[in-house]
Amino acid sequence: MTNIKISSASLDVQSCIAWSRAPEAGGIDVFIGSVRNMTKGKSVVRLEFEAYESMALKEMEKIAAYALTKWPVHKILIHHRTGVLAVGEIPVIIVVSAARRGAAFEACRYAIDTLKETVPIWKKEVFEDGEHWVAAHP
Amino acid sequence: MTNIKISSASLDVQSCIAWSRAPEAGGIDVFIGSVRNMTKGKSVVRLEFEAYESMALKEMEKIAAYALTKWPVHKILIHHRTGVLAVGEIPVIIVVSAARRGAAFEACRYAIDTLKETVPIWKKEVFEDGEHWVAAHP
Amino acid sequence: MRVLAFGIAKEIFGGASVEVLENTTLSVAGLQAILEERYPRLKQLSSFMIAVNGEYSQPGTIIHKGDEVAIIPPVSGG
Amino acid sequence: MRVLAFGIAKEIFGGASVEVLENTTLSVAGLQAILEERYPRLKQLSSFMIAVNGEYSQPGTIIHKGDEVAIIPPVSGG
Repeated sequence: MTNIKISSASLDVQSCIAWSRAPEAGGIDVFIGSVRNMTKGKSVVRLEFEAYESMALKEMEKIAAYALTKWPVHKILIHHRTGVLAVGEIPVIIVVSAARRGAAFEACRYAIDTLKETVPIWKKEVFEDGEHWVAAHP
Repeated sequence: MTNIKISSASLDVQSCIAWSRAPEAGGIDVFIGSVRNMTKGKSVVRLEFEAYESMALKEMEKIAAYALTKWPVHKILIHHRTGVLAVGEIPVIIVVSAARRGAAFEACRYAIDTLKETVPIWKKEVFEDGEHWVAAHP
Repeated sequence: MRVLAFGIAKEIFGGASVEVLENTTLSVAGLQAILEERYPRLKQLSSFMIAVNGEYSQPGTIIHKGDEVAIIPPVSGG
Repeated sequence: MRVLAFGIAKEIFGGASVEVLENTTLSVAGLQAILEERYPRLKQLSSFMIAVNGEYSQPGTIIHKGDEVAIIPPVSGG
């Protein structure tokens, strides 16, 4: 079972975890991204996330579908935030439930690693003295 | 920073995650154990957890302390439940926050794997037609 | 043809999309050449992809009338 | 000396602890031999450890008066 969402509203960790629970799940691994106050030694004021939403949802669905075939996992949830985020806010949450913990950990790690490589979402870091799109330039 | 607890009361995922958050944390990995309805094809009625509490707390503290030296992680929380747990209840929760996700995943995985090897806590599985202490016999 | 832009590509284009005139059948590689000529800053990016109908495309992919085409600069979600 | 028991060891001992008479200085290995003789079911366990003052011990560890001693059958937390 998959649960994919892109939202400009705050992500709710509690309800994401609640969705993933099941009597046949022995382990749940949760990854929560959080906006850091520093990047490469510079203070971050805020982040701005933009998504090519229709394509991003398709790519997130592909990640979840692949994880379900590759590991014995029951449920996988991938939610990503868009818009302006302050330090400490949550850009992404991934929840994977499985009968055994190894599959939950591996599928969760796969999902966040792949999301960062393939899902068309972009992050602008805003500092006191400027801003830039992450990864845009060499 | 570490947060170690053994409790006969329900573990509260929300407050565990809230404790781990910090402006310098970019990634949080959470492992939630959950009582499964089946083990080796048999229906589980309930689990009973017993701890050698003073020693278990020391062993859990060792796991957290080692993780803090081995990986660049900010905070690690390990809470374990004791007593009678029904299917779907949470025996264990581990939360690790770190600047970067790799460290959070690795330290969290290390913590649950090591907990299951070294921490003196015992689980009795109760079925419809009997019960047994897990791992006691070959 | 309308080409959607996101992230830094939106800044390079000066808007969320640009129009490209199709005189002939256009491949993804052909579209890329046209865009790089018109917006040389695209060449300074680490890389960029072109998506057709919400899927990553190959250079040889032919773009058909009505396809949704988008410039995908290096992604940085999560 | 009082030896604490947990999990299946509590069932084997028929209680949360047993008393072992110390006639002489006792090592962990010595205590193990005494317990296995008195409670042969201990030998059917996958393994068991003896903790002294809340730490896993070695067979040669000497048990002193007042030490907290416990039987640790195979753990199964988490």
